[in-house]
Amino acid sequence: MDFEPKIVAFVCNWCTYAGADLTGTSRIKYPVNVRIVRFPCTGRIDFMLLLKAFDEGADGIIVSGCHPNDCHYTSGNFHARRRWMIFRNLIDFVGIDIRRVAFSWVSAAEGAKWAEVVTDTVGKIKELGPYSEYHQISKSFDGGAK
Amino acid sequence: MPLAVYPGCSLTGSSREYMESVEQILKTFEIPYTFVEDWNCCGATAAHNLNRKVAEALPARIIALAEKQGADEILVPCAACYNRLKSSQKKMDEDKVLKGQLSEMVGMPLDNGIKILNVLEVIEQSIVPKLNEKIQAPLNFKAACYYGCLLVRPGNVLNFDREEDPQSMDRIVEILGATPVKWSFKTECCGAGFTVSRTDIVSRLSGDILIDAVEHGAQALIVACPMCHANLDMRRKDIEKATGRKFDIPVIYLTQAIGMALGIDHQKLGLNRHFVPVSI
Amino acid sequence: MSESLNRQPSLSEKVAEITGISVNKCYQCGKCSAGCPVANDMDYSPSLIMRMLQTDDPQEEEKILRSYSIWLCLSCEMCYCRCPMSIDIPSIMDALRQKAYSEKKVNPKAKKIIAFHESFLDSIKWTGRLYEIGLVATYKLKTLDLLKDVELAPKMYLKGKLNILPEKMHGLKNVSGLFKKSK
Amino acid sequence: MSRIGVFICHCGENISATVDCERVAREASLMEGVLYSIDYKYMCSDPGQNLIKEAIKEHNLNGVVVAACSPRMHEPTFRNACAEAGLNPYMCEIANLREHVSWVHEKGDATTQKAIDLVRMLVEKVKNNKPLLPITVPVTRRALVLGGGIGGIQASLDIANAGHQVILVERDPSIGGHMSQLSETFPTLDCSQCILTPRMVEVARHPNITLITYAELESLEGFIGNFKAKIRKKAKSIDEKLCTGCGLCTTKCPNKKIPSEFNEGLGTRTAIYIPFPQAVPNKPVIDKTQCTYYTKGKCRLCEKTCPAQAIRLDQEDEILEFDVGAVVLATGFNVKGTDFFPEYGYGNYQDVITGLQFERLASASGPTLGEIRRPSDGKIPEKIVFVACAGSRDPAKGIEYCSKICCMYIAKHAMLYKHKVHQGNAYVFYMDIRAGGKMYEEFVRRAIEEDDVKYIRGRVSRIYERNGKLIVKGADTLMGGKPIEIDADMVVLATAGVASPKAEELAQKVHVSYDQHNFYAEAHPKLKPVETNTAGIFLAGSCQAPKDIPETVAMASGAASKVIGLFSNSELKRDPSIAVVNRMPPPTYTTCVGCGLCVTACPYQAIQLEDIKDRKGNVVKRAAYVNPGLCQGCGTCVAFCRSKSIDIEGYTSQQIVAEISALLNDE
Ligand SMILES: Cc1cc2nc3c(=O)[nH]c(=O)nc-3n(C[C@H](O)[C@H](O)[C@H](O)COP(=O)(O)OP(=O)(O)OC[C@H]3O[C@@H](n4cnc5c(N)ncnc54)[C@H](O)[C@@H]3O)c2cc1C
Ligand SMILES: Cc1cc2nc3c(=O)[nH]c(=O)nc-3n(C[C@H](O)[C@H](O)[C@H](O)COP(=O)(O)OP(=O)(O)OC[C@H]3O[C@@H](n4cnc5c(N)ncnc54)[C@H](O)[C@@H]3O)c2cc1C
Ligand code: SF4
Ligand code: SF4
Ligand code: SF4
Ligand code: SF4
Ligand code: SF4
Ligand code: SF4
Ligand code: SF4
Ligand code: SF4
Repeated sequence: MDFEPKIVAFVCNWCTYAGADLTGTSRIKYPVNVRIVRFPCTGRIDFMLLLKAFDEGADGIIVSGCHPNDCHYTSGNFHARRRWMIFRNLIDFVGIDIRRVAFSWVSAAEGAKWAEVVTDTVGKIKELGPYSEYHQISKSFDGGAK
Repeated sequence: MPLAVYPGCSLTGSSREYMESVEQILKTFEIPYTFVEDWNCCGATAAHNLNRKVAEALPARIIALAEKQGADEILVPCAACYNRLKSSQKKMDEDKVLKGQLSEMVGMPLDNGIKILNVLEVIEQSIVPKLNEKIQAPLNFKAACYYGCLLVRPGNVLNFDREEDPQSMDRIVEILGATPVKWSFKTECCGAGFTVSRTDIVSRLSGDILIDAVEHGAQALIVACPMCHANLDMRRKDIEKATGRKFDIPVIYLTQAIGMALGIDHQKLGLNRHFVPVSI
Repeated sequence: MSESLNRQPSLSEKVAEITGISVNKCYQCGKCSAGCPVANDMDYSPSLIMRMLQTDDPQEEEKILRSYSIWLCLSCEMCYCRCPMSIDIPSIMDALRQKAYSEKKVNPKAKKIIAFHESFLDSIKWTGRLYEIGLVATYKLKTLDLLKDVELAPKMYLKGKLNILPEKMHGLKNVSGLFKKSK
Repeated sequence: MSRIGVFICHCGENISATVDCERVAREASLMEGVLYSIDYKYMCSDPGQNLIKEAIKEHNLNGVVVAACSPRMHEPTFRNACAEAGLNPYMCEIANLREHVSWVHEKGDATTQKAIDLVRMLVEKVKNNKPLLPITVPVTRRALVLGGGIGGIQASLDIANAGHQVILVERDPSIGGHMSQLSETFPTLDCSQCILTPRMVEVARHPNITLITYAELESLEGFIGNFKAKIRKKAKSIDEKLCTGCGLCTTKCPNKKIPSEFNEGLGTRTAIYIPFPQAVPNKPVIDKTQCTYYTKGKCRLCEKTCPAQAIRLDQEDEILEFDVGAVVLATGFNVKGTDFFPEYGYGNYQDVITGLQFERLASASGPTLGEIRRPSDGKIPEKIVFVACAGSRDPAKGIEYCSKICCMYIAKHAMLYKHKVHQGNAYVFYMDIRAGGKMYEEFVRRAIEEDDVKYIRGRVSRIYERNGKLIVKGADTLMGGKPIEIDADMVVLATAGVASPKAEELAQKVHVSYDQHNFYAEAHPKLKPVETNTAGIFLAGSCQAPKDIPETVAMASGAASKVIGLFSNSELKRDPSIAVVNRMPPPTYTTCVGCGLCVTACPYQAIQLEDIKDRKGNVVKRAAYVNPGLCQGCGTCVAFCRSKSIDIEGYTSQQIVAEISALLNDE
């Protein structure tokens, strides 16, 4: 059977969630593999939640919010972006495959873009295969933490 | 380390009185100096008009020579040379690859850290503080300080004085006893390097400068650039022809003016070499 | 599509490559032309040259290279100093002149100006410094303007402003070498 | 124990055509904690809603998941239904089976599986939900308006006319702002004073407005609905109650040569002065920096002269305190001087003036009584040059933005000049004419076509004086950049409109953001133009960016209506989705270590560190406190907190982790 990756999307309520709604109202199709978790703002997205998702068996993650300057909360997505830079290094450092985390901006008017982001990510993760290495890595840093 | 002096071509040729007066005042104020040995021409406008690399290489060689002599500071009295040297230095600062290439071309190491000073900076630094006590014969005329282009522009390369209404020369002239006039052509171009090839343009532009100076009551023009001097002094006949006006206003190098106030013999200052007699 | 991919770099792109200056920043305010001491003598004013560069039109580019304007520019830096967008026109003019010169597209009216520059550079090449009599002699040969300034030289000589013989320098080879290396 | 009900909607066939709704309902009923599960054709219809209400009552449900369309569509509908059935509305969650499933995927097993996953995810979330109550904050129905230009005047009048108290604070001795300095106004050329003065008077007389002039904000504390403002009322050195405004004192003051601010330095005033005849209040102040008594210790002439014995030379600044519920910033703008521009003479030439100075020359109340006379010798200029964008749109020496109002006032100035000096010549050097507004383009065209103002497209390179004329060197770019020289008698520079002096200081005091030019930042450039990032603080007029009078007034009324809206209830209800720090009462338990990271992260300044004391009053630790009035629930603080001590109600880590686990462990 073909590998069907599990992808979790962390999106903000104001832009990307609404954008994904528009994908629906426009009846644009995309792969079924993605599940959306709604956040008030990308600024809320704690990157430990990313680890949690991988830990629970996600093969890929999408993080998406408003375009810079359009953030409903004025600076939330800048925080997300800045923290993303730090976490990127951190994720890299602990050995997580950065290619498995897609970061994008999808506005409430970009229904088609959302479909594109999902399609691209699913395609990419399919190529990468199941994220089976994660548990080995996580064991190693659980050990380190203790 | 003694100050290195780069005379440049004009100051050993058609503008030698400028060099003579520079040396006179350096001596009077006991500022030790040596010439940059075996110096070459800076390339002036001609080089950067026709050949980019040469335009950078010629000043680079001068900088390298001065550094080889161990100097930390180099005085460049000619405004045109000063402008070329500063601009090359800045380019090398911004482009390390270029610096490497130029160092190789001139066959000398190039640190590019030397401080390039124009005559006003040296005067402000080392002479102004002691100037008052040495003045013997205060100047007693109205002077229009003419800075021209190359001493003040472009501001982001040279930035030592207000671009549009520079003051440093006026301040010095005031100490000498003269009255600097407020006038409008302090930084207009005199025609610069077109003195031979487009004498008509030089006559027109230099003429405008003379007119404005005279109309603001100036009795002498004070300059710090051999090109300006050449155009305003040696080209006086052409200017008079072009403007249909007679001008007897002399054009004096700032260093000559200082020398005059110090009571130095006019001959020693090279004032006798001017085409327009200095009789004030 | 392929046409735009394969197209020759425009003159403005070449200028940008040499000088690092983008003409796109120019918003055609005309302030450079307003303050340029020789704008009235030019065939195209400095701001018009900037506009012509912006068009990326080969015909306009040809006109620029063959213009008198680029040779008339005195490098007085007035335009640069006042341009609200800080565009270094004098450097652009340098690049244009060098291009026109190397491509032999020099405006015939600019012959004298170029002759002077050439004579000047020759003098440096042969003596390392500016040898004024040599310069004037070469210039006159190049322009055949034999009568120009005949009365000036004797007067200069009398005032002690002319060296009859060129000054000697040791590193002449080194200096002449710079010209070869930068060919 | 969770007692959850799950309600699956078909949406006609919108959902059921691709998702097997019955199977979803079946699977849901097997989920742990789910007591009741059903599918139905139209959940949002009345029968659908009743289904939910009855189930809640019948099964005593303590959680509800509706699997239907986007929560952005019907979340309020279903939460209301729950509330009506007696369940806390925040115990209801929506699974989006339509926009995120049926409309974007093909019919099939995987699609139904996804629907089941989403339902499970929300079931797990609801298990972790807590009943929440809307937050209420009391509202003090009194507004503070800072700045008494036309913006502040309009906002004050609107709020006061709606029946609320207004404290209007003006820095200068009189209200009126820049509009009081203008001669006539575009695009109608009506007299500025004539339309402004009645409003100034109305402000002073309005029973709901407390006008405090010659005063500034000292400090502002608190949050929306509950600010505490301290106002420093500078000593005017007169007793305002006794003073009748007769002006006798000003005629006797020996210091007569002080440049008048109102006349932009083109006229003079005395040390004790009323800034202009129509000033409100029409009573003098003593300028302590200029008065001989304050600088040298003697004089007191005014004191002797005053028939009302109103002079108080020993008066001191007063600090006044007010509770206010909202603040309107209307502190306006400023214009650059002529010394801003080196090539235009560093301010050396008397006859090179600013646009605002020209207004004073053209104003009937001005130093020349409305005749256009040049400052140097009082001659009527025969040739006048207006220079547009003198400092604006100039990254090299000025500012990069367009000042917006100058194109229009230049056209106005040129017209006024031509109307007054018929034989005169008016030239305008411009780059672009920006006349976007009702009747604006027509106004500019009138200047060109009817009044023969010569517009030349090009920037001026230089201005210098020769033989009593100002030589203006420009270029005509429509003629290929041809240099143009005009020997003018007077030059008017349309200098840049910039932020009011010390604007950034005020912004810091009240915690609103400002841009790199010190103009105040609106909360959203399109949709929240009068709000700031700080709830309860609003913007009116040119403190936000240069703007003309109509725009200023529109914005002021907008800000006022926001304030009136806020004041329409005595309490403020807010969505309870806000941050809380995990604290438990006493002795206080919290994992917060007081690091303050959240304080710096919060874009709304909603978090403070506060001391936690034991019963004896000793400080035991410092911990974060979220002000529910300010928090907007963005959650940025949560992501920043390393000790996981702060969380967002409705989006707690626990809830989200539960969702993630439920999603991924479907087997
Ligand atoms: C030369 C010129 C001509 C113009 N002509 C026209 C025209 O014809 N038509 C037109 O529609 N518009 C015109 N305008 C624009 C008009 O002036 C403005 O739109 C208007 O003045 C803006 O009003 P405001 O209340 O926002 O600001 P302002 O008029 O600047 O008023 C702000 C007030 O706040 C006060 N203040 C500042 N800081 C503080 C503080 N910290 N605390 C308390 N008070 C403070 C100031 O003292 C001032 O009284 C012109 C502008 C200029 C410069
Ligand atoms: C091509 C274009 C691009 C634009 N781009 C931007 C941009 O990038 N940024 C920007 O800020 N602005 C932009 N705008 C401007 C923006 O569209 C308008 O500012 C905005 O739409 C104005 O909103 P409105 O509510 O005033 O009018 P409208 O959007 O016109 O809404 C009026 C509504 O009233 C209804 N209506 C009309 N008559 C009646 C009646 N008698 N009874 C009941 N209802 C009626 C109409 O059906 C309509 O729904 C753009 C405009 C255009 C044309
Ligand atoms: S001054 Fe600068 S921006 Fe203006 S036209 Fe000239 S080059 Fe362009
Ligand atoms: S540098 Fe050249 S183009 Fe620029 S102002 Fe001077 S002469 Fe004109
Ligand atoms: S609740 Fe939503 S999905 Fe269900 S019928 Fe109504 S609109 Fe359609
Ligand atoms: S202070 Fe006295 S003199 Fe002055 S205006 Fe008031 S009442 Fe008149
Ligand atoms: S005390 Fe001051 S204000 Fe009063 S008259 Fe004297 S100088 Fe003027
Ligand atoms: S409004 Fe007109 S004059 Fe003012 S800055 Fe903008 S374009 Fe220039
Ligand atoms: S949720 Fe946002 S607004 Fe509220 S305290 Fe946290 S960071 Fe500030
Ligand atoms: S809530 Fe967290 S981030 Fe804020 S002060 Fe406490 S420990 Fe620090």
